[in-house]
Amino acid sequence: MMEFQALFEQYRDLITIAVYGTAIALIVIGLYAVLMKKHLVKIVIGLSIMDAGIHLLFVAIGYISGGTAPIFSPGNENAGARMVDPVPQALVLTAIVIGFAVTALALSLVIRLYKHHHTANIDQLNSLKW
Amino acid sequence: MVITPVHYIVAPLIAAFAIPLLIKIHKDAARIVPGIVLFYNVIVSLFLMNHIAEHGMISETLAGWQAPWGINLVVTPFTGFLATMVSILGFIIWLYGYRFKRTLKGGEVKYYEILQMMMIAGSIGIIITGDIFNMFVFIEIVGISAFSLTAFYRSRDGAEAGFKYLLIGGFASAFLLLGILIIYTQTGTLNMAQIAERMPDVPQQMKIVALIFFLVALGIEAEMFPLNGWAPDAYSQAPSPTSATFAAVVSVAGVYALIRVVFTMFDVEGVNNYLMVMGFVTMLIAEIAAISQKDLKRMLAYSSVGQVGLVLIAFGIGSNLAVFGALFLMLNHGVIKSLLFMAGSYFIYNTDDKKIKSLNGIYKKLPIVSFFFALGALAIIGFPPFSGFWSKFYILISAADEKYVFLIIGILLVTIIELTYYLRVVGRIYFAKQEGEPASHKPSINALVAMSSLALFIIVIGVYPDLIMPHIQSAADALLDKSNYIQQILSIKN
Amino acid sequence: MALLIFLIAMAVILIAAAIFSIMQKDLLFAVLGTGVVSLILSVFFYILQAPDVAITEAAIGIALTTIIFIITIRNTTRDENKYNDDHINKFKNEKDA
Amino acid sequence: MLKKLIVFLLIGTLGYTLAVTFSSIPIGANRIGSLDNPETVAAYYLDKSPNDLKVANTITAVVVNFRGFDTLGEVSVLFLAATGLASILYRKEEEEEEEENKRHISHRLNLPSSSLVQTGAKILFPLILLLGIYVFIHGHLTPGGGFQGGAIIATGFLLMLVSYKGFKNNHKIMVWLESLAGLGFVGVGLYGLIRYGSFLQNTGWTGNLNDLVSGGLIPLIYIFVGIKVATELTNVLDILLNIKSRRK
Amino acid sequence: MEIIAIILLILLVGSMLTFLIDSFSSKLTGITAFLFSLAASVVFFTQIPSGYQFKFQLAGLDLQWGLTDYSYYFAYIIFGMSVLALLYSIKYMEGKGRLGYFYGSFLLTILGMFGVVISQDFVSLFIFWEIMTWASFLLVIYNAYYKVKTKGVKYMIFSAIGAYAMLTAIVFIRVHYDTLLISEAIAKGAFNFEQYIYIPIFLLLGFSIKAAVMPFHVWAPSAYSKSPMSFTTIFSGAMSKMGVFGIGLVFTSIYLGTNPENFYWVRTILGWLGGITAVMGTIYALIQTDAKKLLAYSSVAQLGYIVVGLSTGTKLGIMAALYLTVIHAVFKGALFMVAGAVEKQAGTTDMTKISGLIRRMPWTFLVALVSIIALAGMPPVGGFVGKWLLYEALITESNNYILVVVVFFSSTAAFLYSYRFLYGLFLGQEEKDTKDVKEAPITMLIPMLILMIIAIVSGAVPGLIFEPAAKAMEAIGFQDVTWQMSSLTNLWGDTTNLGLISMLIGAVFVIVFVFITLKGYKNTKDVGTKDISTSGEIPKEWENLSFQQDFFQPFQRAAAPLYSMNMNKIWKNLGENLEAFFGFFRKLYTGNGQTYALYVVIFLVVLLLFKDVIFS
Repeated sequence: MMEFQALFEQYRDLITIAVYGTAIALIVIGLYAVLMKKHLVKIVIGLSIMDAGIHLLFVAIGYISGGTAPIFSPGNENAGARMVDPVPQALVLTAIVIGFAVTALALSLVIRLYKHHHTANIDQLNSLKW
Repeated sequence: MVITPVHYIVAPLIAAFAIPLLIKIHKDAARIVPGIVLFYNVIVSLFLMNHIAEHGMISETLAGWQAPWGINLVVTPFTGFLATMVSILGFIIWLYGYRFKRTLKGGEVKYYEILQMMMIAGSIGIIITGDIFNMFVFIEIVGISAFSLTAFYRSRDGAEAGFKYLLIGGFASAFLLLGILIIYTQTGTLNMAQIAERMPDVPQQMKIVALIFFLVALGIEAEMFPLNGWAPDAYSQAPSPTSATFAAVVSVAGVYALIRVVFTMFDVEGVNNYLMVMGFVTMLIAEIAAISQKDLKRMLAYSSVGQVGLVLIAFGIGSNLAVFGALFLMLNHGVIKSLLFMAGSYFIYNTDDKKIKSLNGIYKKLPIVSFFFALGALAIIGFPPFSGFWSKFYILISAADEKYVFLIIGILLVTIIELTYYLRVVGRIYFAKQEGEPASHKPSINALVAMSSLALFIIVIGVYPDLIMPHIQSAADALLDKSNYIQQILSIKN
Repeated sequence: MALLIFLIAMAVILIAAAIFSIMQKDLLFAVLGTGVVSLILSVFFYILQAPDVAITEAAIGIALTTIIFIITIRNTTRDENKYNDDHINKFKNEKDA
Repeated sequence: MLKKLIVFLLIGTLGYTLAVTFSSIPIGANRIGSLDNPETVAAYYLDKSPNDLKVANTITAVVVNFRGFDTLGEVSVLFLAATGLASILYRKEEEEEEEENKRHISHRLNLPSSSLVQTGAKILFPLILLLGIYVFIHGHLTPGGGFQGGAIIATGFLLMLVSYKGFKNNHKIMVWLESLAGLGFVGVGLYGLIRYGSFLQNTGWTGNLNDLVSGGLIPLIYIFVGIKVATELTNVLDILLNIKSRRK
Repeated sequence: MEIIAIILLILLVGSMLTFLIDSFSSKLTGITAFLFSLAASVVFFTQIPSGYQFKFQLAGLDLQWGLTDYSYYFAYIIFGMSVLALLYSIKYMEGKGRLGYFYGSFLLTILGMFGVVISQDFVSLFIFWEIMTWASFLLVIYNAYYKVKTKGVKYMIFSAIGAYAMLTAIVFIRVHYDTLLISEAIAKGAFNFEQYIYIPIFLLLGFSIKAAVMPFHVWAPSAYSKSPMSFTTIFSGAMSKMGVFGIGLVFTSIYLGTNPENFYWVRTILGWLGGITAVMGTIYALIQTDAKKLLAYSSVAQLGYIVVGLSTGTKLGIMAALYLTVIHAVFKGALFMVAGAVEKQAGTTDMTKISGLIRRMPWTFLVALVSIIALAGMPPVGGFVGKWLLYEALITESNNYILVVVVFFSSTAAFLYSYRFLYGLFLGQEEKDTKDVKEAPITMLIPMLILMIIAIVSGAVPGLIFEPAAKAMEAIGFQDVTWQMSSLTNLWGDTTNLGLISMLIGAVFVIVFVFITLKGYKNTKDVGTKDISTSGEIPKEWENLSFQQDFFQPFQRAAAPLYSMNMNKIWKNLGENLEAFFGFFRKLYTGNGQTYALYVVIFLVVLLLFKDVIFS
């Protein structure tokens, strides 16, 4: 991983663009799926892709040039100053688990809906309106 | 201090984890234990309110790390007031639902009661936490419980409403995360007091983008138009005690989150006007939509959204008096809308149909429930001498202080719309020609106790508002005194 | 340098996989696409010095999320353009036979 | 088509705004500040984790101790999701039995499983279980911890559930484990509250950095979290796999 | 405990008690309600002197209750009418359902009205005003809902518009003048139409809706005629006077300012509104076939006179208004009681269905006769005095001659419907199916007779009413109203001996009426009203051939353009269009989750795009 740190120093802008671009692209793609796709499963896929993009954004922001993973493994006990930000990682950890919970619940609702309305098209699920 | 704020969260969690075991010992445990826990929360509330009245605000450190470093739970007069209100209403709703859910099989009761209890506990968590990410976690707790409860009845279109709720709720959590992320990068902290302290140094552009993400995310929780598409569906499809909880507890927590973020964390100009305008639009559209509803619970749902709009208007005006009015209205809304949902639920239970037109002459079947419904309707419109009047009156006074003539006229015109549809329903209940069979489901004693306590509150506070006003006043002061909040939290040492 | 190319390639594949998974009409493959997204994402996390997150994403994103998606698809429809359950009946008939 | 255009415009604008916003938050910049006089939480955590808590993996320290309350909330989210899932997909037992009797076929999802797969699963299952347990026991030393370990264990159960038709979780044990793990977590928190006056507070005794037995109560909590997560996730999978989905 | 609170408590407890008693014995409810109202009146008249005040704090506001001579004057009307109406109700309501509900709401309404007159600050005024409104709403919808569904709600909507207009004014008075006390606000000139002109306008709107002034009168006829008659007595007699009370309390004071001519336009507008109300009310009353409806429109017209009187702003004019207030309550109360008695005994008040009740209900007829004379403003009964004062005020003091013509036209037209009412119900041929109608029970007759006597006495000795009215006028600032038992001094110092005029003209009319009555009583030939066998046509069963059909056909043709200008229709169209318009916005909730998600994103993007505009 030292290799990456060196690389990052060298191509900081490029890597920034690549990582941010990927994260924002994921958010946007997920959003597109949620807004345009008619199939419920696709919508849930969109939500989870959107979440993934946000998680990537979190981790990317926590990265510090030249930092190592925030683990004081043997031989690395006093490297606190050279470590990446642990807080966003901890938050993402929480967010991933919560995201999974939401996805699971969403899918169970999809299954229920399918049993109840016999359709997986969101446009046909409008018995409640106005 | 024997009782600390963390008891609010820990007691329901212990109960939730233990209920699957306890249910093996006694099959009614799932029903009773949440009641005990919620009652315990009421005791906690009263104890804490008493404590802060004597010793000032509490900022409890968790895991032994003091405020900016660890998560802290804050009980100020403001959060304490809301937490007390939510826990008392939560307990009353449990009391109401205790036998109502008797028809369900054992397993379902377990799920229902756990989710319901955790929804209330999560709402209290949103209110008392002092940490923005912790607030996110609690919002998710409330959200997950709410999605599941919305889809609880399989005979209704609950799953559809639940899915919509979840979809919009998913957006809310995504945007909330983005907002938290931006704020974290700029301030390097997650504690709301410290964020507020460091906010002046944040670049304006960043601040505003973060604020917008917060506004949208929490606007979804606070049912602000046009982010509230989920609300009528969810309210109308959920089991009735849950609908009452949505109105009395969850929306209060949502509004609290929005207000805490806007008033304490950020210091951006123009947000007050934003709240006022969006609150007005919310109220207007919701009440307009309510007027031609055919489904009773859906009508009540739109009415709830409208009330929240009025609360937002009052917060948007932003003066001490307006905040006072807003808090008073939140309290009234919680109480009155719970009563309406509870009474409405018995109508539905007796007619097997949620349509308003099937309420014709139900007065003869359910005289007491009808009386409560009529009382609630008059109170929520704001007729004196019921409690709803005072909150509306103070909001109007505060608007007048700021010379918002058109706002006042707008609010009152919307009230007339509100009055129209509520009185149509009341008229039907009492005076339409009755059809069909006599009552098959009389209200059970616990439901009556729950409803009468709410009705008593409405009347007593309506006649003698001084009983509650000092508490609300100190709550409003506490909310507006931002520097004191920051200072207190960051200076409390172990 | 090789790492840089690898990184860029990863980013491209990630976006491609995401687009694939929302464009693919066969939902099973779409779900597998999200699995790929999660996989590459965990590599990203690893590169960005977040091994904990990488492991979590690997365990939850790749394995568990994918499997619950697959279960859902088996319980609903597999073809994105077919919203009703014709094909499930077919599937069932095959199985019953 | 118009909708598509609007959506493209919307997400384009959103993406653009996000890009503009984040472009002024450069990756790699040190926002932590000095560790000696910490201004940010991150610096404080990096300072306290090895020195006070003696926990090598700072993330574990953050997740379990500094922000342990979040984790408690997160575990409850998972628990609530499992509960909600069960309530959504719940079926009355009689109904289920009746259907079972009528149809005589189990409709649980059967991915194609040959004996090869079954044998492989049988061999892999204990290994995966072991791996999971290892991951969460070493949560405070190496990357990984309760969530990761729990998820890995759940994957092992998933493997068994998928490859063996007749494989049934022992529900009783699962329920007990689930409840006790959750209660254990809360119990440890309450111990802190009663003993030291702060919920989830760690013990004074923390051992040495990088020892297996170090960090006070943190490994214990992570074990509870691991068991809890594993059981909840298995529960979720079990419910989903057991859907009798096909309509009549 | 303050004595004033005790009175309110008596009424409140009475209301609850009657509500509860209904479930044990529905017979007792009426008596209980009557006794409670009697108790309240007795306590009030014996224990509370004029000038009484009671200050306290509620909800952080300084509130003040008390009684001036002015409010005492209205309290007479309220308690007098309430006690009589409740006595009347005992028999009238017998056999109808939900008596507890009826009497409970009745007592609450009384409480509300009493509260309005004792309020000396705007907040309590508004609170009691609203209590009065919703309690009376409960009574308006008492009769089967499905018929009055729109009517009841219409009443409530108009009341609410009025009440909220008041509320708006109140909150602005508090802001601009920093007071909530009525007297202080007046002293600070809050109603001067000078600085914050919307305050008096909103307040006036609130009061005039309750007084059913054009164009907000549309709620009144249906609400009056659809509620139980014993309540309409109060409704039209006392409650609509609360609007008059308010206008008098708050607005007459502005005429006393240094230069009253400044507000000439206000007075003109108010006067014309009153005048138009009087004319329209009268014209609509003419074409009604239902006696209750006729009386209801007539009430609207009478309130128009009162408003005209108030608008003059002179001593005589206000005296006229106050006098008419009482006398209208008296004779209209009596007439509604008559209508109620007829309804109770004959089953309907439709004038095309019944006639010739004079032989069956002679006492009722007597009351109706005297009251109608009062209504038409003929001597010797009290109505005449009021009208005379009004004309005199208009002619001598405010020189508003066109208005005089308008009022005069409307009073003349009032003769027509008065005649129709009398003739339609009591005179004329007797219907076959009303043969066995009996006289009203004694407890219904007593209040009617009492009211009749008051009407006669007040005509003969108008000073009985002048005395409290003059005191009341002093309380609102009109000093030196000179009056004697039968005369009153006008602006120029001319003394009008009303008693004498009244007697003289009265003598003539009495003779005429006695003649008519005798003629009506004497039955010449027993032919049913629908018997037209002599004309050679064979009428169909459903054809209503009663002479009451198209009674004033020629007149109707003449006034056709006026009828087409139907305020009711305008309001109805407005309401329907509004609802359709609302329906459009409702469609925003399409029911599609994806659309909702789209809204969220659109909202987010709009905020992001305009972030610099919204958040500076």
